[in-house]
Amino acid sequence: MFKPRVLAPLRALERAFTPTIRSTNALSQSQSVLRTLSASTFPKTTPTPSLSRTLLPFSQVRYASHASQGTANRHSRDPAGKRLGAKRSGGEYVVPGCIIFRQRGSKWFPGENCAMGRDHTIYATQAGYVQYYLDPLKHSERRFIGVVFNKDEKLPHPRNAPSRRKLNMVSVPMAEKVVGQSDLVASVDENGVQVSDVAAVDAQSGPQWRPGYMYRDANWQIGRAAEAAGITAMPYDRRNRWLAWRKREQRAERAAQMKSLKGKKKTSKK
Amino acid sequence: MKSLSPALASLANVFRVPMSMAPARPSVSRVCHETLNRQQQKPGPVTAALQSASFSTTGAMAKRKSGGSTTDKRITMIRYFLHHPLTPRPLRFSRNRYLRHWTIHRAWQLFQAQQRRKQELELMRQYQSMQEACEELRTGAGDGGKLFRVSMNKKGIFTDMFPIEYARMQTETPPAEGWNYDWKKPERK
Amino acid sequence: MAHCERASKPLLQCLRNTYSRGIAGAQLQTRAFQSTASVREPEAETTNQPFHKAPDPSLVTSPRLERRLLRQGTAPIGSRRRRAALQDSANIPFEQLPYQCFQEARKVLLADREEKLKEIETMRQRLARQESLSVEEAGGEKAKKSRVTAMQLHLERLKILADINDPLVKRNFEDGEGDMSKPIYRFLADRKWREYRRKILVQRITQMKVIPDVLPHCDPVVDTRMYFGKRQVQAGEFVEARASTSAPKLDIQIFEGGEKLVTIAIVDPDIPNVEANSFDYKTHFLAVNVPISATSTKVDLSKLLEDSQVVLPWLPPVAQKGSPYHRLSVFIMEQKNSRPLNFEAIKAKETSRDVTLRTLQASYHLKAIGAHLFRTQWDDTTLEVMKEIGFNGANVELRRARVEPLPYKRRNPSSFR
Amino acid sequence: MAAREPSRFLSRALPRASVPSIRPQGFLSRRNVSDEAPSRRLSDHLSELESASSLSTPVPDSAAQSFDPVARAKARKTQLPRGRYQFRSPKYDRGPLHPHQPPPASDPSSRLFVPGPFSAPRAEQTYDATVAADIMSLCYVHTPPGFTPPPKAPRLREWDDSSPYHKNRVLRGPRGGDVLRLLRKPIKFNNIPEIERITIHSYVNKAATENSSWLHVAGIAVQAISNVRVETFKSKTSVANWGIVPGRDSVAVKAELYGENMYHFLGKLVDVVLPRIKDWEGVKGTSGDSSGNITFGMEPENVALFPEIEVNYDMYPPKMIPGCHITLHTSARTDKDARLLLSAMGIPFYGKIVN
Repeated sequence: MFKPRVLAPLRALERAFTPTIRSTNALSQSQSVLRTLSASTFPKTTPTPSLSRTLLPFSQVRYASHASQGTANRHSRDPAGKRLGAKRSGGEYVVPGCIIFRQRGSKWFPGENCAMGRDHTIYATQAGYVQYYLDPLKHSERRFIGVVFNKDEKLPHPRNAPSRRKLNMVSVPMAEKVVGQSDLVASVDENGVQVSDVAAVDAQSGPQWRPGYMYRDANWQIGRAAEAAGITAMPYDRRNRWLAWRKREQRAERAAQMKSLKGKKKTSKK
Repeated sequence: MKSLSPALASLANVFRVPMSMAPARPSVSRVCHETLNRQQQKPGPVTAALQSASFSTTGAMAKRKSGGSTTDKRITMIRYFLHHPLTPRPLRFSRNRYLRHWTIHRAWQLFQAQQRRKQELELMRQYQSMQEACEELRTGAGDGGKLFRVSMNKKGIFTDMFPIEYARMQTETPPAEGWNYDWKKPERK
Repeated sequence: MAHCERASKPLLQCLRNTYSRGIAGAQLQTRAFQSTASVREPEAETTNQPFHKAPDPSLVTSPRLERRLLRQGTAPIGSRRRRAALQDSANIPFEQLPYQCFQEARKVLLADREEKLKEIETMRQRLARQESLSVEEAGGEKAKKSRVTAMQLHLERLKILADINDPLVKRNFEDGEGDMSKPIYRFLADRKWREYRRKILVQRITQMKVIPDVLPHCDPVVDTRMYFGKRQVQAGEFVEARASTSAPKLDIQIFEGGEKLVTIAIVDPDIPNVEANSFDYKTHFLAVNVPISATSTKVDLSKLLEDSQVVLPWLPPVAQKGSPYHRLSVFIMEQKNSRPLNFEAIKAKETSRDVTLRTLQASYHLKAIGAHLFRTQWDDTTLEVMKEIGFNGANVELRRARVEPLPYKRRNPSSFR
Repeated sequence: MAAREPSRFLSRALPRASVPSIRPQGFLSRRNVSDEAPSRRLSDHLSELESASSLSTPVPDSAAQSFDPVARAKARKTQLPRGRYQFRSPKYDRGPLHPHQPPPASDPSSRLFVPGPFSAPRAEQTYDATVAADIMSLCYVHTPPGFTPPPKAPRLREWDDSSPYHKNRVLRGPRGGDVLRLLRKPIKFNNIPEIERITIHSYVNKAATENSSWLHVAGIAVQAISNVRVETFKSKTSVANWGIVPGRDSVAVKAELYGENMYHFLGKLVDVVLPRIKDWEGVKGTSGDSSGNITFGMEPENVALFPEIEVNYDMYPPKMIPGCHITLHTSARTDKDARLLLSAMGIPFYGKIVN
């Protein structure tokens, strides 16, 4: 009856430590693993009280009769592994966007042609071959992951060497721009050239699908809407102190109203 | 009622002065007082607001018992002086005044450097004169440096600490009662 | 406009006028005031004409007269408050102001300056004696050379120490009237440059990777300013293609005496090479034997001599549509011992514009002492400029190449745990 | 006139803060170096100086009798137009590349500007005039010229290579414990011990248990005696019976004194406060951290003896004046020298002397 209790933490330990150990279901196998695990790992790490109690030699097993406060079910929780670690080894070919290393915190740092995501994942920004290296010039302790363009290239590059870059672009003949008729018309008559302007034909007026997911007129058309409707605003006169005083008073009143409104809303809520 | 400027407002809460009561225009407060005297019996909203501020019908002890703040006035003063909000604005000199300040500053730095240099040289001179004297004693005294060796051992002389009687700060003027020649060091008990 | 009715009011009321925002804001110069020390112009000039006919720019206070001065082109000097205070000032020279602490300080500085002058004299004599020594007396050529150098350095430092504590020197320098032939003003200019503008230049060069790409090292020692037409270009600014069709004008300020011969090169390390999928170098401008000194700093690249200075004439930089921006770095490189280079040989040899600046630097022993940077990208004026200079890639656009994904690898369930 | 190409790097004698000292690289000789007489006449050099220098002519006394700015200001009928430009130095340091940089601390418009020294402290004059020379002569040890002290054994001992693993191993600790004491240089004219700074530290335990008034009174008291704004510290460890938890409330105030403040404080301490402490033996002989810093404690009633506190003693709530630890940091390398210096300045020591 007590075997599953004893084995549960054991299985957690196996899964937490060395994912490559093939956990067979046979009891003897897990017992031998238990002994090796407890020999190899525990003396180093300070065993938390709950683990050591359940892994005492079998003769003195004690049930968790008195569940000490807070640690009752701590050892029974076992979250899924996050599959961290290296996803591409050194010398492998990667393309931009390939994740090279998943990590918690920045154990490795992005080097040449690599970048770091928001969860410190290191991914490639150029196509090439992965290199794990140290760069004492950039930082004395940090370990870097970089991408080089050809296999035999060694990182880190020598000091102040020109940076190697790829263009990654193709040249495409330029698409003819729809050339609208220019709104300047030149007509030649007896007394020299007469130049006059004509309303531009191709200005796509009217509402269009515009950036910002809006179907609306062009900004310059909206701007001229007031002019079309004939609305005029009083020109700003800096010296008109009386108007400025009236505006100040109105602004103060509005602010007071807003404040009292906020007050009333709060009292009504309580 | 216009409220106080932010800086003075922070002072107000240190002195528990009611925020809005500071009468911006003296005429308003006079009016309130007259209305107050006339209608003593039914305090309207305006006088109620004034009542708690300008004068109080509850006695001082009653106010203290009714849970008013009892912190020591001195502590309030200390807190006011410690956290005074109105820090002085940095100085702003005119061009000529700034150049005069700059000249004085440069001269002062130069003068201090010269003084330090002079003291250093003086100490060096003293040290070198001691060195020559000792060397002369060691080699030139004709007794093979015996007197030199005797003079160098510092047993018994206050090598560890100066006697406390030595340590007297310089003063502007000589002491009133002059040098006391028959002073004896008091015996330690 | 309300302003002129007020002007018609009696003069007394006019004196109490408030500021008009336009005038006072125009000459908002920080601390660039006219010193009171300048003795007033001779009285004769203003007596024959009443004041409001020919207002003195350093004393005028009424806004109307100020506007008249502005229309005539001379701006009123300093703030209105200062001009009002100066109107009835006794104008005592600055060093004679009778402030006791200030005069005591001047005495200390006066004595120190005398001492420095004496030291200059003794150092000059020792320098003369050292140079008159023959080589073997001075203990070998190298020893003599190094001792002479050290003495000259010390002599220069003494000259600066003699003037560093002088408030008038500081005022002249801050008003921009420092004469760069004098070591003290060169020193103050160098210190001011290093406090801010040089840091910005070094940051732009290193962050935009001009330093490792074009040249391995560059420790800027001269202050370079670049102008396209009237506009000054900051380090790393984008320049319109139209503006950069004509060669820029440089203002190179050295902070040491004497004259130098420099080579000026403008290099673009970002020419897209689609076949090789990489970037090429192109030298947009190369000129040698350009003389610059502390006093003559202006160098107009378009006006350099074709037959003895310009090796590669100015090629307007253009960026193809869609290509990343082009970094055009300007390098001022000092020629070894300021000896002129053999122009004909260089002209014959350096014909191709694709030679990298590192090879030029190595072959002609150049040392980079100044740098500047501007950037070009595709804008609406680039097309016409391309047509004007006959740029062959004019109607070609660059698009990002498609990235082929990695070959598909079947998932191998057996390998899962 | 192609002036002689001289200077390359000029920074040694100038104030180091303003000009970074740059190593003199190669010397750049001028194009026409050979033909011109290198040692030009004095006038050439002097011409390079500022001709209209204000420091060249002493002030004629007659010049400024008419100078009376106060009368002129009173005589003005109308007020001067208001000055519009108000420079304010930036409050925060936004890094070296920000265009708006704070002015140096010596500039009066800077926020860190402290007006110049207004007094020459007695303690400083005493030290410069007599104490320094006396200590030098007291500690003088004659070494004949050309005398080199016997080479001492290296302080970190080597491994004895008894096992192959000793190669490249980190050196062993010094003999007797692994604390490396400071090396003591013989006291010469340039190595005379002097007082560098004084620290006044006061731990206020009631600030944690009761309200913050204890801390405020302690802060203003230490600020009064030291003339320096105090710095408060929060508790770092958790001690149950003192009721403190790391980082919850600030329980200590500290004031660091340098220069003029330090000497004034020392003068007050030695002349006014210490003599008036009732039956005070002096500073314990065992005090000192064997690096030249001597510390001693002051009871609250002794702190009240300071003139600044005594003068308005009733302004401080009773029993709230703090006790404090006063640490005298000296440039001496051992306790012995530090005590020698402090006894010369007037601080008595008693009891067993421990170095």
